Amino acid sequence: MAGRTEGPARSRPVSGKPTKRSAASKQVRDGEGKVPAGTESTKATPAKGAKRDTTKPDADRDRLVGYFREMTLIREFELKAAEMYTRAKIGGYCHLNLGEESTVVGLMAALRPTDYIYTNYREHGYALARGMEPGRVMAELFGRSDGVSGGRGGSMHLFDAKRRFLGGYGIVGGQIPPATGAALALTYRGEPGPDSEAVVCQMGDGTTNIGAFHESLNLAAIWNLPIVYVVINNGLGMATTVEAAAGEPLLYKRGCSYRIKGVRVEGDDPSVVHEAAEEMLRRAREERKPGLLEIMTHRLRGHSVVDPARYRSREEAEKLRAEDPVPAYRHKLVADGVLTDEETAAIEAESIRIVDEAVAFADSSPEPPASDLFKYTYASPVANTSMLMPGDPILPAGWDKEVSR
Amino acid sequence: MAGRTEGPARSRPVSGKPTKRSAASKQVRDGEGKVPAGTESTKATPAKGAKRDTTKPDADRDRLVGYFREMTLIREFELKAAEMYTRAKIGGYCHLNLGEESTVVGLMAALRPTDYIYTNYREHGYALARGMEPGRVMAELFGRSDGVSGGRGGSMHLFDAKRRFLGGYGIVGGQIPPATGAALALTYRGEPGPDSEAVVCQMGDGTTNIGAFHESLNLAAIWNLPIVYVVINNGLGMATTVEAAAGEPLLYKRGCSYRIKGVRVEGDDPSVVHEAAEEMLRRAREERKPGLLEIMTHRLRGHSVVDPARYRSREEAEKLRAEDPVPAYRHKLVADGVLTDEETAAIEAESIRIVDEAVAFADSSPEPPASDLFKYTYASPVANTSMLMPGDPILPAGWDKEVSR
Amino acid sequence: MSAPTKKVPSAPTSGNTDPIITYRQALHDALQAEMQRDESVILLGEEIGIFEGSYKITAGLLDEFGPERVRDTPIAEEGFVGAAIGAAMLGMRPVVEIMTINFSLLAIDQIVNHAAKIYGMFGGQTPIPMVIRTPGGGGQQLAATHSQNLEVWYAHVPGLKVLAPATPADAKSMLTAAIRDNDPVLLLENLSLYNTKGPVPEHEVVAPIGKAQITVHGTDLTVVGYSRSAVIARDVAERFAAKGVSIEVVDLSSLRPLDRETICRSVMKTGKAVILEDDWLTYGIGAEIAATIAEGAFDYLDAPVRRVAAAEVPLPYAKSLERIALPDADALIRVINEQLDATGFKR
Amino acid sequence: MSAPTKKVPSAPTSGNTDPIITYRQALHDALQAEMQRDESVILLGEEIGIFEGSYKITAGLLDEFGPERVRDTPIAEEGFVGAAIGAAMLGMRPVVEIMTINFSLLAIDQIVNHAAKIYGMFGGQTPIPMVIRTPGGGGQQLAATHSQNLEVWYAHVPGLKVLAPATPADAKSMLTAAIRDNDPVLLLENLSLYNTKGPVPEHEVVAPIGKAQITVHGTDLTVVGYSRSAVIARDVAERFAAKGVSIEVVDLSSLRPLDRETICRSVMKTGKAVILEDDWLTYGIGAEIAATIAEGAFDYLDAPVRRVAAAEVPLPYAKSLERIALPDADALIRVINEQLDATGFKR
Ligand SMILES: Cc1ncc(C[n+]2csc(CCOP(=O)(O)OP(=O)(O)O)c2C)c(N)n1
Ligand SMILES: Cc1ncc(C[n+]2csc(CCOP(=O)(O)OP(=O)(O)O)c2C)c(N)n1
Ligand SMILES: [Mg+2]
Ligand SMILES: [Mg+2]
Repeated sequence: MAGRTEGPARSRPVSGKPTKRSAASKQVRDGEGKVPAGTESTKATPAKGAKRDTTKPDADRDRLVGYFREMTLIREFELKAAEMYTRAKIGGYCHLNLGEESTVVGLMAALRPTDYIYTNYREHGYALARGMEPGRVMAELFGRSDGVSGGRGGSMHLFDAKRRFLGGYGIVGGQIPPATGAALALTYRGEPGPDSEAVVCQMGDGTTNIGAFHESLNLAAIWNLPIVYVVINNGLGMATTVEAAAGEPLLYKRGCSYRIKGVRVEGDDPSVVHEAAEEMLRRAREERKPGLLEIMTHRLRGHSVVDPARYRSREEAEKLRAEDPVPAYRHKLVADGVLTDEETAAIEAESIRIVDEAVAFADSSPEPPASDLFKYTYASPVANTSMLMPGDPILPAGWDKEVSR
Repeated sequence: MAGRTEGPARSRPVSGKPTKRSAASKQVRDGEGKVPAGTESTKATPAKGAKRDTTKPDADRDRLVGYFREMTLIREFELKAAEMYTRAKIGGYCHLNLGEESTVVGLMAALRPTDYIYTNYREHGYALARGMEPGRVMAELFGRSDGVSGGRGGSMHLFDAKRRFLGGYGIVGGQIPPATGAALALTYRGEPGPDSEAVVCQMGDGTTNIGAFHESLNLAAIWNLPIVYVVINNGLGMATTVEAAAGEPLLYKRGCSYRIKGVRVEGDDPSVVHEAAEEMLRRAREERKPGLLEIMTHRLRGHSVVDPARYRSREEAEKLRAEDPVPAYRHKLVADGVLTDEETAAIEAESIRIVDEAVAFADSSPEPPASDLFKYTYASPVANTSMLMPGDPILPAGWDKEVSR
Repeated sequence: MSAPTKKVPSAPTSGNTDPIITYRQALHDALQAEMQRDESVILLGEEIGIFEGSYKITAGLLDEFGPERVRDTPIAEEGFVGAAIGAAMLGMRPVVEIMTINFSLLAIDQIVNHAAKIYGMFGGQTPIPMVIRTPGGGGQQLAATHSQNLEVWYAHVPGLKVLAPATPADAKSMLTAAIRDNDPVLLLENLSLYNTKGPVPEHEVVAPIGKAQITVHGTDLTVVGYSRSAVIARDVAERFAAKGVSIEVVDLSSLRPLDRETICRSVMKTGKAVILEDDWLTYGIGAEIAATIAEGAFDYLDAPVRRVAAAEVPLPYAKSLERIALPDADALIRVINEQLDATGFKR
Repeated sequence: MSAPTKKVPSAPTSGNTDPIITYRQALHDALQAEMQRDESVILLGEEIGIFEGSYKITAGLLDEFGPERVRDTPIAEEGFVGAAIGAAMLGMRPVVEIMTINFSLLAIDQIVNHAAKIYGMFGGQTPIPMVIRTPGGGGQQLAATHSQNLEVWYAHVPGLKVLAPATPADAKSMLTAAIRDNDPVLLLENLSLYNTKGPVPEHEVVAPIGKAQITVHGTDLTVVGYSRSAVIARDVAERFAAKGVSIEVVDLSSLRPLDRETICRSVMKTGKAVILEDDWLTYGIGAEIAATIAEGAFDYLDAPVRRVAAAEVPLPYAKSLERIALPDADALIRVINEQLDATGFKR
């Protein structure tokens, strides 16, 4: 069932406008978001002696191969994460992108290094596609100090300030107001234009029913914010269907209450997603028009790794397996002569290697030291901040003897 | 500026379907909502020797006269409330329906005694139109024990279980989820049909921007609840315009996100409002279809009695005065030969009398006794409920001597 | 969604012939019995039907009572909790499940500004007979936003009642009492207790609301706890008993109302008190307990009341940090020993 | 919307040449000065522009700084408070006005699950330099939902800082400090203090965060308060001074962090403590203060710490009931006298 990918030792987002990059990155201030390492668009070296349709322009081919490489890396990473959870290397909640790979890759390909993204807790794939080292992502899942959030966030809370990946959030809808505020901040930075920055706010279908969705989209509309709200429609909350949860189940139409344009696309072809997202981002950048993009996709397994999804019928389960976008995309590329079977196999083998390395890296990373417990409670240290451990007296023994600090 | 009305010693809601009343009231259970006293449709005795267009059918004429009587009573009541606030008889916040009288009266005329209504804090007129005694409403504003909420709620929190007036609420949007839940409860009571009960949830224009609006309308849609959400669009939150606050300023269209039908009507003619509300209520009763009714109206003064509304230009202020629906409706009825000037004058004089009586009643009503302070904290008394007064020791003196209760 | 729960000792069964079931099963049984008994009892919550609840408390109830009485809601805490309030105003008895107490923050305006106010603010015209079931608790590696113990917020609010059962038997009898009570009751469950087992009477038991319980009788020192901490306290008391130290355990059971008298009477007898709580130390539940003891049993205290609570940090995901940030039996034992030593207790 | 505020004594001016201004003006001046000083400071809130704020703190700022930096929001507390968080993540320094603390419940998920968590949960990658200004307080006949004092909820949460200025001078210096701090700070204002007057330095003063203040020095008894209650405490102390009783007043100033040492040192000196607080007694701010004193100054206490707090009811609108439900100077005086008598204090 798993796809397999060749690729660099770290996952790379595909850029729709590589040429714009340097220009865009000029705008960036205070260290944040300088062009992330490994975000230049990738050139796959053709495997020797493979037969191929040479009519395809190279750049275009590279893009398709890049998508496939991303998708297979995410697929391998998620399968491994599931395995690591059962081996108790990962704890808490763990939600996977299995079945959503093409959606994730297509969407992330439309972001520039200078754009910002907020996501929900089902975000491993987005992090990888944003160029975070698989090893550091896995280390976060393991709760280790080399994790992208220092081991403090875990699977649901990946973050990378440098890459402008402003977090996975576990409270449903919780990411929407902050993402909206990030877009508000951009309006103080500069004028709209083809090189300006924008924000992407990812969320699930079930999330469109919560108040924060309404309040935030309304703010984006009246303030003309450069943000694209992306609804990943995998058909379910946990087991609740979109139809059962939403008065208007055509979720892209829900922009109507704010005069926000909505678009729906199928998620199985990354090119289609990439293009739709890019156009929405263009409107945000150049016209300061918020957008609502709905992407139809599949959740191949349960809501989280511990959910056996018994509520699904055998038929549904089989239908889902048939719809798996990763093998489908592999077949498409081979059929279109973009890649040979040998090349896809090589790419897949490479993904496995990357993920195995990621696990090895995570495993070797130390747990955060006890001495760091209070390190990140406040950014500005002030007097009398409580650093008591369970059972400590509220004031240190003999405090009343010393003179007051 | 004030209208003047003739009428009974207590305000009376006008019913569009007096004949339905007894039928509808049959359904009523557990004491609640038995047909409120004084809700039969009123017959105004023609003033002697007034010239009048005798072609108008009597019932229809009575309806129009009833509207006018209601409107003038509300007008007089609100003017008096403003005066009483400046005389410190009323404290806290006090929001008036001045300019909204025709809207209030038209809407309330569409409700049956068996229907339920929830409102915001700008609700004096709704209470009067629902048949609450003006004296008991004024007593609530005065914080007296004969007030409709026992003096505990004040201006923003009028309530009358018997009349199914389920409260004025001060938290913007706070009334929307409970109103929706009341409609949910109705679905357990009986089948849809012309005689079934429904809920009306009133709110202001600014309230459509809060999360509770979104969550609640969505619930009403997916659960097919018999409820009509009524947006009283007076153009402003406090000083913020609808256009500045709402991405879709045509508020009736905001049902689109739930496939809820929206309708907008002008509020200055009570007949128009009555008819629109009745149709929405019919759909709710017979088809269990929630509706969104937007009524365009005016707020003649500031947001609350202490707001001088300096943010309004002289022109706006004058335009508003010109649009005052109460004198306009008086002129219309006289022009149409429904009432003579003498009759309108008599009706107006009567309203003043009613309101003066209300003030006298409120003034003579005692303040709630100190002994009642803890009376309504809990409906089911349980052990160890705190009834300590400020400064009391946490346990009564000598408690440790007695044996444990 | 349900994560593995940390091991917590189960209730003592000695000399009890009642069937041994889990805390989870006890909650389920109470819901089932009350729904069978009273048609006006309905369940509302996210994923409580088809999914059978994030923690499976409602398993099977959809099949037995149907989708109208076991109602799956969209993700809209403020909406459906508020809807429960309105339904209660019309005579229904809704039992709402909020998946975890962390998500109750989305509904807190409806809970505190509406459910807790409507009866009093409108002069007693309409009671709000509703129950909010929600689990708190850390220790599951759910990280900062999914591991909080915020019960003190609700316990502070007049108009609400807050119950915190520690055992399966209490879970059943308190949920039954909550459903029959005419006020809004928040029933605090705990992620780490769902799998714990104990004897639970099959027949109906309705717990008294507002009473603390002495779950272990002792004379040397009082330990006060509730929910998970009351279970740990009982276990620790038994360990000390083996060493000849007689510890009395007060299980608050009801956080609001608070049974000050039972707490103070125990300390008047023992002269020493330690509080174990899962929430953050400062302004936590233990602050009120300590203040209550310090005032009510002032003349009887041999040593200052001590609190064992969580370190004041957004709880980290990493096991290494989570473990040390949360109070446990070892910390309680250490502090009890410090108390005994400070008062020159002879062993 | 602003209701008449109950009379509260103003700050002492003796021997101070600073201009006398209101608490309201002091807040306004701090906002104005910080906005002039730092472009990244923006204001967000309902009706803060055209309407000049429900309590007129922002009067004139729209004209001076324009609609982008003084931004009127729709009625959407969760939305705009959350938006401030996101803006802070990108380097802005938003100051949000929530019209009253009662409405903060609509935004509390963003405040507690996001603003307070983002810095720590993501391993210190992005600070959240934002301020939430909001008034609490009863006594204005605003009834149950508009008269609450819920600061203890926020004070309980690690990741937040909570300041509660009592005087115009503190209002200005604490708001200035809050705006320059890199963490989310909740600045608790008070409806009944806005019109109070006191001397306020024209030059910039940045208050230390996390420190309590001894506002009246004394030796016989310690009164602890904050915000409005600290003002009343000071006034009462002066009245007792006239009668030869030397009362020390501790103004907490910062509810989180809490300056336990200053509180305990005072009680070590006086041996007696009374706490005055506007919130509900059980699980209120005073509970932590009493617990702190009872542990930290155990050996020095001559009598149990007493608390003067609000009666535990949804606050009624009726003046007759509201008045008796709220703590005031008379209740404080009564309890102080009880304390003095209980300890055989000679007058
Ligand atoms: C406010 C809140 N309520 C409930 C939950 C529990 N919960 C976590 S994920 C989820 C379903 C979300 O569905 P959707 O938005 O479609 O995202 P998906 O998981 O399908 O990607 C729920 C109910 C939560 N985390 N936060
Ligand atoms: C949650 C909440 N936020 C803010 C307020 C303060 N407030 C009271 S009324 C009001 C304006 C409401 O405007 P609208 O909904 O149009 O009703 P109107 O007053 O015009 O009838 C505001 C902001 C509140 N009471 N509750
Ligand atoms: Mg989904
Ligand atoms: Mg309005």
